[in-house]
Amino acid sequence: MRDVLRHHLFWPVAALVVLLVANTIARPGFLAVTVRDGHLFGAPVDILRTTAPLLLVALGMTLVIATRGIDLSVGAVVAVSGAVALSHIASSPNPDSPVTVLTAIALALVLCLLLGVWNGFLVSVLGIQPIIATLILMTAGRGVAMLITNGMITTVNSTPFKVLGSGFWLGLPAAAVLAFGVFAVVAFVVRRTALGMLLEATGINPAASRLSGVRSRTLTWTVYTASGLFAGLAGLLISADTMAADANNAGLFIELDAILAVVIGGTALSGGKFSLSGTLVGALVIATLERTVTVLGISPLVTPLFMALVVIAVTLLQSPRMRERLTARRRQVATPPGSRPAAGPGPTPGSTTDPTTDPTEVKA
Amino acid sequence: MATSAPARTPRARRGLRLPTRLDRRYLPVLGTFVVLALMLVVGGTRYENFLTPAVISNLFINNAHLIVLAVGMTFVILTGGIDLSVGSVLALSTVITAALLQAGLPVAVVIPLAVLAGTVIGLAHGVMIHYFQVQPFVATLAGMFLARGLCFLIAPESIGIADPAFIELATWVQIFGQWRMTSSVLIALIVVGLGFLVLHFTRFGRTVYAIGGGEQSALLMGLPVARTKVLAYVVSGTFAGLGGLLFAMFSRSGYSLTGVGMELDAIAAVVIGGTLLTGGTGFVLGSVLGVLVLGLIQTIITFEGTLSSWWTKIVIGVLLLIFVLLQRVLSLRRT
Amino acid sequence: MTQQTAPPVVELTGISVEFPPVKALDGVDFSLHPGEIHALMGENGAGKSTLIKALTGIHSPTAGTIRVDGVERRFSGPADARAHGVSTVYQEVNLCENLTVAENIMLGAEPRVLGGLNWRAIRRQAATHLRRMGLDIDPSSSLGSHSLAVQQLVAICRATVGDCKVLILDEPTSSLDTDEVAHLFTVMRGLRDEGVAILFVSHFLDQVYEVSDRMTVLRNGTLVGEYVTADLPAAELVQHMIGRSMDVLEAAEEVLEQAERPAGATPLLGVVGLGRKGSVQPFDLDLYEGEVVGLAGLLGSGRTELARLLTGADRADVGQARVAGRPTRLRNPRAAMRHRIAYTSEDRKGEGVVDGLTVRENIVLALQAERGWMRPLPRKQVDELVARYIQQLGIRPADPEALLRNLSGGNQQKVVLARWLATAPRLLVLDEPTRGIDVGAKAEIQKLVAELAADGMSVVFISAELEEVLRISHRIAVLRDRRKVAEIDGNGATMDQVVDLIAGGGAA
Amino acid sequence: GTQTGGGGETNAADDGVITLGFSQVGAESGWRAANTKSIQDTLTAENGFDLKFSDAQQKQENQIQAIRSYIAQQVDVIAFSPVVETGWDAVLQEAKDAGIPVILTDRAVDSSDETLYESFIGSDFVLEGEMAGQWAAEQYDGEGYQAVELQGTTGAAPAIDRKDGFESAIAGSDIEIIDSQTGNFTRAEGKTVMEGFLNAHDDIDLVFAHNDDMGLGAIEAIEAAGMTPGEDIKIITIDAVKDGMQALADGKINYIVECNPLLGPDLADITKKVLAGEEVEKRIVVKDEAFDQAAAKEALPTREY
Ligand SMILES: Nc1ncnc2c1ncn2[C@@H]1O[C@H](COP(=O)(O)OP(=O)(O)OP(=O)(O)O)[C@@H](O)[C@H]1O
Ligand SMILES: Nc1ncnc2c1ncn2[C@@H]1O[C@H](COP(=O)(O)OP(=O)(O)OP(=O)(O)O)[C@@H](O)[C@H]1O
Ligand SMILES: O[C@@H]1[C@@H](O)[C@H](O)OC[C@H]1O
Ligand SMILES: [Mg+2]
Ligand SMILES: [Mg+2]
Repeated sequence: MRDVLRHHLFWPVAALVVLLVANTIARPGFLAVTVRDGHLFGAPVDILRTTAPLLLVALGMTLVIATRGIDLSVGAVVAVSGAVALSHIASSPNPDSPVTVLTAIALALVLCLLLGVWNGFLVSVLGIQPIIATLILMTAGRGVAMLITNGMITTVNSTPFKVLGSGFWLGLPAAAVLAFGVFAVVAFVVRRTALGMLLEATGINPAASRLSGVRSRTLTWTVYTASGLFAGLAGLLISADTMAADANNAGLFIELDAILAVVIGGTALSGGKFSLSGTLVGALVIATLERTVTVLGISPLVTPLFMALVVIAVTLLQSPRMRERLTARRRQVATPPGSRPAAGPGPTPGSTTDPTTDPTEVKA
Repeated sequence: MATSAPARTPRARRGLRLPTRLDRRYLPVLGTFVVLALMLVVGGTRYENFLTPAVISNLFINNAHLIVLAVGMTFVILTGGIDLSVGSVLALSTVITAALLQAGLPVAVVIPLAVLAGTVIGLAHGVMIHYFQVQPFVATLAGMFLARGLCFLIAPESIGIADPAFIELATWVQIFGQWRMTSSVLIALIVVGLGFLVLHFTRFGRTVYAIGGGEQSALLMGLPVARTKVLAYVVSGTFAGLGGLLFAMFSRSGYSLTGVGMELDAIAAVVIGGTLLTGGTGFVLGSVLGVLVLGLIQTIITFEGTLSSWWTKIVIGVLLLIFVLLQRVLSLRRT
Repeated sequence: MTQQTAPPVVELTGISVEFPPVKALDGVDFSLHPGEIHALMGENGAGKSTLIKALTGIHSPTAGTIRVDGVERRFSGPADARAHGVSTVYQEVNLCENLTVAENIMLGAEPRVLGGLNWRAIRRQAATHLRRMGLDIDPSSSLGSHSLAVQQLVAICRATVGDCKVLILDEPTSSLDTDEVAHLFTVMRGLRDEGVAILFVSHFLDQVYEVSDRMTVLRNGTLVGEYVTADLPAAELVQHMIGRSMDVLEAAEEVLEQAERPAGATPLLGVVGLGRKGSVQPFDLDLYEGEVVGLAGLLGSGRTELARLLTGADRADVGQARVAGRPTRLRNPRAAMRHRIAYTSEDRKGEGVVDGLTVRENIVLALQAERGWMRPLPRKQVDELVARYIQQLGIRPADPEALLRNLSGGNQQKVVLARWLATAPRLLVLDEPTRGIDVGAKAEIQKLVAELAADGMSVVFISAELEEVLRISHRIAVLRDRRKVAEIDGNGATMDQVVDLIAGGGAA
Repeated sequence: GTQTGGGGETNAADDGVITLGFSQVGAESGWRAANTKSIQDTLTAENGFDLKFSDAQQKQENQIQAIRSYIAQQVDVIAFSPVVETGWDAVLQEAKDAGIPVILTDRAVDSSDETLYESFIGSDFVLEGEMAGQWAAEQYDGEGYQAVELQGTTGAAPAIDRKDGFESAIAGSDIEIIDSQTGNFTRAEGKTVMEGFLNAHDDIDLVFAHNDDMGLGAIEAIEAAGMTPGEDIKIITIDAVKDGMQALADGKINYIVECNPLLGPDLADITKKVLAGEEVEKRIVVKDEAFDQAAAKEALPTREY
């Protein structure tokens, strides 16, 4: 039981369960999934679909954060991606042709990849601090997206493209299949190869990693590129969702949601050890949270308040201090009677453990 | 971002041994100053009525609240932290001010309350960050949501301020020829002076720098790390509250959606002013210059007058880039 | 000398500290008297630093009492301890490099005027303290602009500010050279004579014998005993520390003596006119298989920078390098690694350990980086490799999954060494590999170096301990003022000869 | 054009070109884009204008800043669409002191002093809401319809007024609003909120969206839930931008009340009058039409936006 309690996914999963239970109490049929025309329908399915773009962005964000970085530009990249794809489809004489759609997707992804390359260049080659380097694209990127759409909300009708938003594959929403599929592949690659460890080493001590022959710079560059690419993919899903490219609003604040997903999942923003499974749960928590607000009929006015409370609760419960409390209780049970219980349990804040990183982090 | 500075190689150290008269720590600020001057010159030659006392006065009048936010942010960033909540806290303070004034409370009661709201939120951040070791980015992100939620709870709609005493305070202006100085500019300048004095002439201020230089070291040196860190967030929160007051004076209203993204402006200003996000180096005066640079970018864009909204965004991005690159070049030449 | 009559100023009884599952200290007694220099001895990980941290309130003991001046106390942290006259310079010298020297010395005790800091007085007082330490540096210069040695002395200077009854120095000499050590000892003796009680940790036995009055030996977190320095022969001390006799040391000597410098035809690595502007003047050097080349020089003479050019850590801007006769460019560490050249930096914290990763991950890091991320080492191979090095180098705790940051300084060093040995290098450049390492482990490392050379590896060995360099090297390159000034045969060389060369007195 | 000399009276300058500083809210909706285009296409050099345009990116501080800058630049006329209603007195007073007339477009300001601006050109948002509500009551009263509302940006005048208008118009009928949340005037949020509504309520009959964009988002959500928008769930929106009209013509929306974004010509007209010293009306309400599906099919080919 105690090991369960100390597992790094315990609190995020608990948060998810609490949210689902709350929804089910408010609405007993909440978890019901029905099959129609061989497709699954229902709130859980909706949640999977709405999680999809966030999951992709959070995936890239996790890798970037592992290298001690952060990518604030993902929201803008989402907007650019939709703008490029939909402008291409809209300007083509035959929006329903798969070739048009594939070209549009390819164009968008390549451009977003390049935007990622740009971020990576600023960070890894020019050595600009990530938060500022990506702030540049965060600002300019939306401008670029508007430039592409000429400030209009570009809308299209294209059956093959619409599949990305509301189509079904294998009975599940195509967007969810795509996002979870990409996530699984990346997670597999990162953890089954040495990539994860090398990223962590880069994030913890770039100088030592370089001397050990780790291509720190290339790795750093790569994660920003990946983040751009995943954000681009997310942008396609988001624009296909409404079949509109809204340069101003598409992906607005998604960077914050993604960072929150990463943090709720137990990855420290100070880089190093990261948990992709945590990010997955984190993204689900956020998507479910948004849904909960509507289902519980919580006034939209207090939505941010509700968000804040959940975030504070999860992060406090996950904080080193709270974990020590749990450890301390265990230790007290373990220590023989008569021995003096520790004054301040475990290492005090002044212990040699670096307070910015969580030593108990476990990787996925 | 609680990242620690990259390990210093022995070579970097030798570079610093070169004899120089001007302290290298001032170089980034100087760089910002040079760029600011350049922008003024370019603007002055390009547009009519640009290099006028009215425009320069406006620069300060329009950005007084941002200056106050940036000073608070400087404290936090110097400790190696960050405060994402300041935009929302500013909004909260405007809403509290407007709502309480509307309810008929006297200005003398309302002003301290509005500022205090920021102080309390700052304190909460400090406690979360220091005692629960929640990362600053996350703690203040939660604070950002919290403050915004409170805004909506108090009043979703924008509330006008008609209180005569408040209006009088807001419209107080001192005119020197073409130059104008409003009460908010005066307050902002006082805050800057205070910030400077506290950072350079108190133990608290020096401990802020020490923590940024290495929290672990500061602890082992026996410095009051806990108190100082918490206090830095209290300062930032308080100044955000005060910033809200200035903003309420500026807009004569309280609105829950105000200041969205303003924290990024404040952070950008601090960074442009030469403060490192890793903590330990930087100056309040640099942050003030950073705010002026951002303000001047806006001014230039309005003077240009033909930019569609997308070009506005792209131009801001490009200018930010040029700025960061310039600073980078400057700091590379240092070693 | 020792004033056994005076009551102890610090008295610890039955102190235990735990980092589950490690018991870092187990019921240790310790006492420190005014006017004595007391050495705390023990192997890496014995619990020396932990004892100090328990005393100064960084770690809270799970059992035991702490008395200072006869009053039972639990300090809440360094500040509290300091307020009661207990000042500490911790092992990880940690001052703030972004502040000036004066601030680092006076921070927290600054003179004030009208409620604000009095900068003039701060600088003046700092200058006074610096002078007392015999340090001639500008108080308003930035601390980061000074060498580690100077920083170390500034840290000590800081510790003596104010009412200092007890001064604790955890390995203060590990980055100092002979002159600076002598200098430090003068200061320490001066303070002792003023009645200050000094607790001193060092792995240099000769230093301990030179300066200490009494010593306390720890082993594996338990107290072995307290001794009067003059009464305890060195061999016995070592036996107390490592819990066995000095066979290892003798074994090392044997291997070294057996090893004969082979007459290789082409050097493994040969460099001609290699140099870098502002760092090291162009130099020639040939490194042969099976040979240990020592680098001797004063602090800042350029040994490290030479080593960095040999290993691609820094890029040379002039000169040529040949590996096994073939021209090559050592552009970066990876390029060097392709030629099986390995480098362990002297800056363990900054360029060695990856403290958030485990022992296992740290050991395989270089090997894995070399294979590329696509080809992960099979888990079984990793486990064997890691187990082997933990055993061979005596890494403690012997837990592959322990986070490196929880290991003692010396053990971290061993892990970094293991990382490079795992890559099976042909040329191994070791920059201060024995810094902060206990006698037993130091002997192990020396033996290891000798054995590696005997097996055909080429080793470049840098150490601040000249004696060690002399003992271990087949050949010694001497540096002075960032220039290679001489190359002598290691076997015939005497200490005096090398010292002359280093100091610039002898013929080059 | 812009005068070089210091501080004097500003009026339509000798060269006959009118310098007009316009501060736009942002670019948050399709409506807004059409509005911006209309202004930029009308106030051209050919038409005798020198337009200084700036986008406030939805921030009041940017608008105040821009207006101050226009005053410093000594433009002939200042026009703007205020982000929020309150807080304009100070800066408008500055403009008045500098002798520069101000014209409001689209959204009004909440000020006790009406002399601070010359005129307001825009729609009557309350009326728009009422028109939507009236039509709903006419069509669906007696069916016991359960309606959900997608509100505009919290606190924005069009959101507040349209909500009020709609509510007052359905007051006598048996249409009941069972849920109402903000979709922030955007399509994406309109869709997410609608999805939530569909998860939370079994029986939704009617959607009232404060603009087309949110209505279009709702259509996506309804389709994704396997239902037919316009039939299973009726939809009423406001704006009548092209995409909305198309959906109306396609039968996915049931009724749209127009909110005319083409304010450029009116603005040009009023500006000239103001500068010529003519009396202008304080409040010029643009006439808004409303469309049902048949009307939409008819109007679609000739719509400008
Ligand atoms: N913060 C910590 N968390 C867990 N274990 C720790 C921590 N600090 C020390 N230890 C463990 O306690 C033991 C004693 O370490 P300590 O640092 O006191 O050794 P030391 O005698 O100073 O060694 P060295 O000579 O290498 O500096 C070691 O096994 C170490 O791994
Ligand atoms: N007296 C000094 N004052 C200031 N800086 C110094 C001094 N001595 C050395 N340094 C710095 O320390 C760094 C280390 O010197 P270097 O690597 O050249 O010498 P080394 O022979 O390896 O000495 P070390 O024993 O420190 O490793 C140099 O870059 C130099 O800048
Ligand atoms: O989108 C709209 C909003 O931005 C504008 O202010 O009023 C009309 C609305 O439909
Ligand atoms: Mg130690
Ligand atoms: Mg060296």
